[in-house]
Parts: sequence; C-alpha cells; structure tokens
Amino acid sequence: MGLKNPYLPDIVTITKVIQETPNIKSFQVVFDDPEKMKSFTFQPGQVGQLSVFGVGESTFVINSPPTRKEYLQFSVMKVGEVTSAIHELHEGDKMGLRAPLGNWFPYENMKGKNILFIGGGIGLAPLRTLILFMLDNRKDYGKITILYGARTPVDLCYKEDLKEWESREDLELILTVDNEYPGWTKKVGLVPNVLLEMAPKPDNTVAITCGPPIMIKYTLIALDKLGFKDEDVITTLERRMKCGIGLCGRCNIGSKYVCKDGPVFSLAQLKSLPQEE
Amino acid sequence: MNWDHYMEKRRKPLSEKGLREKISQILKEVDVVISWKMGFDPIHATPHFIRDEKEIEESVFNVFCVHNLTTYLPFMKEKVGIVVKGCDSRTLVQFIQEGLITRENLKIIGIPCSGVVDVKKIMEEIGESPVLQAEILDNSSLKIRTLDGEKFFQIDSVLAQKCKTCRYPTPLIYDHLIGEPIKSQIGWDKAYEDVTEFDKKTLEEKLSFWKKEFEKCIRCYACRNACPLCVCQDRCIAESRDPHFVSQKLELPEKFMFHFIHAIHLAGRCVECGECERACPMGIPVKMMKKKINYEMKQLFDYETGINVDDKPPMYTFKVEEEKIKEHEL
Amino acid sequence: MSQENKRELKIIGFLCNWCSYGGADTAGVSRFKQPTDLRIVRVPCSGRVDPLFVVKALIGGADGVLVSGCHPRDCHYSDGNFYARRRLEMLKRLLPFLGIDPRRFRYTWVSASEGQRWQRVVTEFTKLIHELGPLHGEKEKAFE
Amino acid sequence: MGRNGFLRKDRLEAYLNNLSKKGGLYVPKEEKGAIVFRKYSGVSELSLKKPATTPAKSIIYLQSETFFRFMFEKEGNGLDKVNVRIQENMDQEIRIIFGARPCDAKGFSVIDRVFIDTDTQDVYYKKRRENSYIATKSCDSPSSGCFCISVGGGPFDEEGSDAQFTEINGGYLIEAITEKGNIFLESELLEPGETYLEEKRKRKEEVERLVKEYCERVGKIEPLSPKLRLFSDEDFWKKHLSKCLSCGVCTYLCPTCYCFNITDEKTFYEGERIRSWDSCMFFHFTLEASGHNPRPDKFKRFRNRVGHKFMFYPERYSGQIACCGCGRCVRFCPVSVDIREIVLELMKSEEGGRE
Repeated sequence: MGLKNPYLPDIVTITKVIQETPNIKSFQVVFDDPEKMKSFTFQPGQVGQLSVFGVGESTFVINSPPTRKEYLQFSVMKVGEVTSAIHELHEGDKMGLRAPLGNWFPYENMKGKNILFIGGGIGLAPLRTLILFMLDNRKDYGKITILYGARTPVDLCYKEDLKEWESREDLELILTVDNEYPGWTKKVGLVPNVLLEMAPKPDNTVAITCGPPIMIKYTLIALDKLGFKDEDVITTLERRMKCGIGLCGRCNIGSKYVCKDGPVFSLAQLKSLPQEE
Repeated sequence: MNWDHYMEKRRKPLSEKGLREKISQILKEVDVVISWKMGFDPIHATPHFIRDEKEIEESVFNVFCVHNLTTYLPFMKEKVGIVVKGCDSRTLVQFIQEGLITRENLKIIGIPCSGVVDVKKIMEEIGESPVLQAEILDNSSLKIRTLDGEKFFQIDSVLAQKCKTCRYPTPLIYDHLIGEPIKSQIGWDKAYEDVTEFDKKTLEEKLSFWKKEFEKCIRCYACRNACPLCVCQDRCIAESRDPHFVSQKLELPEKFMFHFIHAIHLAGRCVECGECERACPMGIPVKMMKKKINYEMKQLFDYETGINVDDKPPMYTFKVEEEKIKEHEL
Repeated sequence: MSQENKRELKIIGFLCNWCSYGGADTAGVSRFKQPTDLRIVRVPCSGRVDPLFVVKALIGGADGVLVSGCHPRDCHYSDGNFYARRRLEMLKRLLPFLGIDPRRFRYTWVSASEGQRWQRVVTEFTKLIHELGPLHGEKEKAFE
Repeated sequence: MGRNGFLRKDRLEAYLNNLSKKGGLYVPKEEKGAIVFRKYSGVSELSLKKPATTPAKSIIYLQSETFFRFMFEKEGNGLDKVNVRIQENMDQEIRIIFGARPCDAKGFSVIDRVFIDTDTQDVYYKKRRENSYIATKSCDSPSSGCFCISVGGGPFDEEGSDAQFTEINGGYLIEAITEKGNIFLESELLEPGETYLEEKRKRKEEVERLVKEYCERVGKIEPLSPKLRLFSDEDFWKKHLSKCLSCGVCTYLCPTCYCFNITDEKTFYEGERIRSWDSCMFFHFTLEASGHNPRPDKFKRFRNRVGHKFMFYPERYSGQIACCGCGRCVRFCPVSVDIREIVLELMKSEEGGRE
C-alpha cells in the first residue's frame, strides 16, 4: 500500500526509568526496530504519543535533544489513567510510540540572541530538550539564562542536569522554590516574582516559558511588564489530545490544533486566537 | 384504550396573559424564570430563560410545551422561577425528597395541563414538511399548515403517550396556580397497562424487541441528558474508564448496558415525565424500562415517585421485615 | 469436572466477605462436593453488589449470577443486606422485561457456618443453569 | 453530468438486487420511528420519502471501528519480557450507498478535506472512501429545518455524489456525476434517460424554487470573521444555550461532524484500539487528566461547535463552511436549539460592528 498509517504506533522498549520527583518519572526508550532507531529524526519541542496497550495513549514532549540519539526520553507526571499505567512500567517493558508530532521551537530564528528559559515543575521538560540542544550548539546563541522553580526542592526535575548546568560557566541557572524549606539556601518565591526581581533586559532576548497554567499566566504578565515583545515570548501549550495529527478535533484553540500547529506558540500567535481557559 | 371522553371534559383554554403576569410578578423575586417560547417553527416550543422583563412577552403555554423544564434545576445556583405542568411537578417533589434543590430558592408556577402533543407523531404525519403555521381550534383540534398544504388533527389523536394516562394533570406542588385544577379519572392500573401488556410476551420476543430497538441507539446520551433525575451527568459511569462498564464500541452489549445503567439508576426515582423518550432522535421507547421498575416499586413497596415530599425513595431505605419480598427458593 | 460432564458454564458468584464467603469456605473445608462452574468474586457486603454488576456479568458472558450475603439481621454492617434485598429484588423483576430469564439470577443468604446450605445453593443453582442451558452461544453472545 | 439512464419503479427491486451483488449495498430503511442506513435486504423496507434520521456518514466513517488489535506474546520458553504484536485492521469492503441525500454527500467532502487533504491522512477513512460509491436522491421538497441553499448547497447539489437520481415519471432518472458513478448505470434494467432530461430540468427548477423560498427565511450564511466581537461575548452564548442539554444529537446526526475519540479495550492477553465518534458537546471531550477543562460549560462547548463550523474550518479551508444545511440538528434537538438563529445573529452583529 505504501501509505503510512499515522495511527499505528511503533513498539519501543524502556531502557531506563528515573524517578525525578515523587510523582514524576522519566522514561528512556528505544525503538525495537533498529532501522527506525537509526533513521528517526525530530526537532526540539516535538512531542510523541506514548501508549500503554489496553489503557491508552497520552502526549509527552521528547525531552532528550535531537543531538543525542542513543534514546528518547519522556517525563511523565502521574495524574490520570495512562500516566498511572506508565508509572507502573519498568525497564524492559514495551510501550507504543507515535513520534515525532507537532511543531518545534523556532531555534533558527533565535540564533545570535540571548535566551531566557523560564520553567516551573514538569514544565522544564520541553525546555530541557532545547536547552541541551543549544548547549550542544553553544556558539550559535548569546547569553543563556534558566529560571526554574518548583513547589519544593523535592519537586525539582532533572537534578543531574541542574547540577551540571549550575557548574557551567556559559549559562546562568537560577533555582527557586515556592516556600522556605529546611536546608534550601537558594531563592524562595514564585517564578513570576523572582523573574521580576531578576529584571532581565528584553533587548535581543527571547523568553521561552513552560509550566503550570497559573505560572504561565503570571509569567506572561511579568514579561510584559519587563518590556518583552509578544513575538519574543514563546510558550508551549497542553490540551487533551487523542490523534496527535490534527484530525480528532478536541485540542483546538480557534482554528489551530495544539497537536499539529503547536504545541509551541509565540505569545503574539496566542493573542490572535479566541481566549479559552 | 378509550380515554377520549375524559380528556374532552378537562381540556380548557389557558390564559397566557395570566401566565405572563405571574411571571412578571415572580421575576422580581428570582434571578431567572424558566418558561417556554416558540421555537424554530410553530409546532416546536423551546425552553425560555427569562432574565429580563422584556423577554416575558415571548413566553407561551400551549400543547407544544412538551419539555420538562425542571431538568435544569439541580445545576442552577441562582434563584429560579419555573413553570410546570402536572407531570413536571412530580420531578420537583422528587428533587426535594432527594435534597437536590432548595425549595426556598424556587418559585413555582403551576399549570393544570390537559395534555401536550407528541411532536414526533405530528412530524411523521406531515412527512417532516416545514410547518408554516399551527392553530389550535376550539381546544380540541389542530390546524397545521405546511409547505405541502393544510392538515387537521384531533389533538387527542396526536397526544403524547404519557398524557393519555396522566394521573396528575394538576401540579402537586406550586406557589401559584394558573387556571382551575383538573382531576384525572385514570386509575393506577390503567396507567401501567402498556407495561403489563408488554410483559405478557415471551422472553424471546422481549429480547428481540429490545435488540431491535437498541440497535438504533447512537449513544448520543440525549435520553440521559434530558432526564431531570439523571443528575450525575458529566460524571456518568457510562462514560468513565474507571469503573469501566461500557466501552466505546457501538455494539449491542454496550447499548444494553447503557440502558440498564440509566434504568437502574432511576429505580424508584423516575417520575415518568418521558423526557428520555421524547429526546431520543431514534424513537427508542426508553421510558418503558423505567416504567416497568416503577410498576414493581408500587407492587413491592406501594410507592409512587414524586407524589409526597416527605416520602423516601424505596431504594434509599428498607424495612427489616419486607412484606412483599419473599425469599426465592429454587 | 462440571455437572454431569456437560460443557462447563460460567456462573459468577458475588459473595459477601463475612458470611457467604465463609460459608463457601466451610463447605470446602468440609469437603462437600460442589460443581465447578461457579467463579467467586468476594465483596465486602452484599450491599456492595450494584445490580449493574449482575447485568454486566450477564451481558458480558455469564450464564448465571448468584449473589449471596448474610442472613437478614445478621449483616456485618448491620443493614447492608437490607438494601441489597431491595435492589436485587428490583433487578430480578426487571430482567424478564428485557427478555432475560430471571432464573439466571439468584440472590440468597448463607451464613459462615452453613457449609451444607452453601453446597445445596450452589449445586441447585448450577443444576438450574444447566437446565436452562447456556445464555450465550459459543461464538455469539446473547446480546449481539 | 455524464451518462444517464432511466429506471422504471417496477424494476427497482431487480436493480437493487443486482447492485447488491457488486458490494455491500446500504440504503435508508424505516425502523420504527427512525430511518437509518442499513444493508439492503429487500425493496419493501426501502424508505426514500424523506431524509434519513441519521446521515449516510456512518457507512463510511463508522461510529466505532477497530484501528488495530494488539496481542501480548512471549517467545520461546517464555522467560523473556512480554512482547506486543500489532495487527492493523483495514476494512476492504466495497460500499455502495443508494438513496442518501445531496446534503449527506456534501458532508463527505467536508470530512475529506480534513481526513484526506492532509499530510497525515486517515487511512481508514480514505480506504473506505475510495471503496465507496454514492448515489444520492435529489430532494422533492424541503424538510422541516432544512437550509441547504443558505450554506451553498441545494436539493440537486452534486458535491460528493458519484451519481444522482431524480424521481420522475414513475421512475428514477439516474445520472452519473463521477467516473465511479457509472457503477449505477451498468445495468440492463435501465432505459435511455435522454428523453427524461427535460422533465428533470423542470423538476429541478421547481424544487429549487420551493427550497429557496423556504431557505430565504434564513438567508445566506457566510463564514464568520475571526475578529467577530460578539463571538467572545459570554452573555450572548448563555442567552442562547441555557437550554442546551449538552447531548450529542446535533453532532451525531450531523453529516459533517467528524471529531473522534481513541480508546483501548483489552482482555487479558489481547485487545484493540478503537476509534469512535466523539461529540464536542460532551464535558469529557476536552477534559484533561489533571482535571482541567478548557471548555467546562456547555455554552463554551457550543461556541466552539459554531466556531468550528463557521469560523475555524473556513479559516483553514479557504472559506468553506463545515455545514451542509441538512437541518437535522435543528429538527432533532430535544430542546430546539437553532444553530441558524445563532449564526445569523453573529453575522448580523458583524455587519454593524466589524472591527
């Protein structure tokens, strides 16, 4: 037939499970088909549909960068039926994967610019892929700043990465937690407030933010206050998705489908769409 | 079934003017009044949410006001005024029994009702031709002008099934009553003749009847959503994955299961307003299952739904010694 | 082997934890001979048995369903089986309306000490279901 | 139009019997209170008088279908981890639809744009669409709630049909519209149709006038501008949708609605992935696992439905409206929500208040 069936998942095997936080696990997977593993390409920010057969599919961003190809990594927060089922899985278990889906961060347009990453909780996942990608192409970008917050130190994801980033000279990492915590000596405060305190300059800078809806809401307000233009603010959206290819109709915001036309949108694009919660 | 003589006697015109005045009066005490107005054509009325004095003018009451407006109440947080027919009022009684509404937040305008029509039946008779005009002549017949011409109906011949055996034409609970109370002569047995008749069929006949009917079901959930007593709505177990009673397949077992869920969750609660059946676009007699359970509730517990606010629904209570339930020996 | 070496049928039993499950256990410990068609689901109380469990079982492939709880007045939770009695009686009367033989569903009371009664209940019910024959075909289920 | 032929009514049975040998033949059938498309089993059950209750959509775009089956397996001595094997479930049946209405067929072209004119084609739909042959019956008169002409269709509209037949002179004039439509003309039971063309032209004029007159009460429905202010006015939607029951009648009976759900079902060792119609009117449609729901209220859901059909879809597909005017959503809505009224009010507001 020759026609690709976009609904058929590839089988992947879990090679490693990392407990990031009490309710977030990262899963590294490889395609069972070695050819597929070799030929698979994607762009930073693109997503995949992981499926636990018999339970269902859910969308997650590929948070390992395209420049590191030994495995694909997904981080899963346990919230619903599918994510709970994924959390039950171990190394060696099989999943289905349909990837890559959706659009990606416009990193080509960011060359030569300063990059400000603002993440909250598991919202660091989509940023991670771009951060690692940029670090692998470090000379293409200006100053890189990462502001990352979580509820408590326990809820910070990618601790290995954070440690490494903290030690690097070529990027600035600011960590914050919502409330005072025994032994925590870094910043305390909500991400938008810390952002205002930092007062980064908007000149030649792109801000990329991802996190819980409430954090994004106030971060966008803060960025506006700081003088960031809507075109220079980029975020990723989440919606309930099923097909992942813009057909099933549920993840739309106006005429745009988050699964196909997104999940990456600039604030300028978002403002042109009907406002939903 | 001969019920004509009795309908004739009780059919009386209603003053819509009186209704509008009453709505105007209670609108001062509540946030919204739910009534009816004319819908997209003269034989389709539609629920009318009145928040503004200006909207009162549109409200109507006639044989096309088929909807049980109480279905919206359990989800409304505002103070509501509502217009009810006799049958609809039973829902209110049931709501109060189950604590689903607060009586103090409600103003009820009752209308003694001499029956509404079965709009589907009329649609069928006129071949779904567009209706241009509908007129009620001397309270007993209808003149309906469609694109195909004029047709006359005796109202009695197109009366909704539930109205033919209506036992409570006058609202059982109200703050204001428009018009004179109407009494019904219909006995309880008479109202359940359809159930007892159907039950006489063999098991095979009954199973194949329901298979044929449920085959048509498209799982649109209109029956559930139109049902005033189906208060789980967005939390319905028919749509949940855990517990997982029903899959998304469109096969008969799924449909049987869904309709069992609907009926069993209404055991001892269904007030037989018939909204489920009326809402069904596929013409499935979904009310029958519920009526059968009600029939058994009467046999077992001498209980009738939505009659007395102080009653307790039979499935919510028990007796240590059940007079009517005998241990089943093999 | 099943009753009279016929094809084994699927009978689902919902047994309350405190009485009937114990009754079944007593029957087992006492080595009372029982048919093997019954598959037991242990529930905390007969009051936990949603009539829809029974319906789901019958639609899903069971040929018979047996619910058994503590005798009235003996409920571990004092009144669970009183509610169960009303619900299950309602169901039993509804089933034939949909064309399902009400004899395929039975509810009864067996206490933990009544091993013999349990044996009788199971044996008789299984025998009855075999007399009625399978509800579902080998390939096609009754409601398809 | 291409070739044509005339079928006398008394030959309809023989004709359909022959047609049913060429593939699965689906016709509208009367089933106690509803007309539904079912496999042909005899001419006596055929019901062509009025449009079917459910559109022909479900014959090609099944309400529920299995994408693939999966099996959990182990190799050899079974000491390894469990493997999953996937088996695609592609439907190869030839489907012939006889007696849908022009609006039903037009609905398919709305769905085609989404499912086929894309780089990620819905192969299941596409396959079935390729394997299907649709003969529509031109309408004799409008039905209650119809508004095909208002949305650019009509009682003789050819869009999406492979062939069309018109009831005249005690029979049916069958005309092929596409190459595929010839399947309906390959029959020895047909007489030459040329002599009936004039009669059909007259009939067409007459019916179109009748339908037009009825649709004029509605007027022309145009795509809505994304800049429409009233569209984001919650009070407007609340006013119109307080009565909405949030059921799926309007979407499931709509020939153009195509939104779907994907769910898994499994027994112990195997299972299947199922695609089933979903409705944007349901609370669960957009409910996320976290509990967040971007469209928690029925009026927001309905706004999206109107938006999808008259604003978002036209934006994506060069001004085409995702509505064929069949009127089922109006006719069968249990509380008579009238989408025409809502769209017209939105359009009117645009005239006065364009930004």
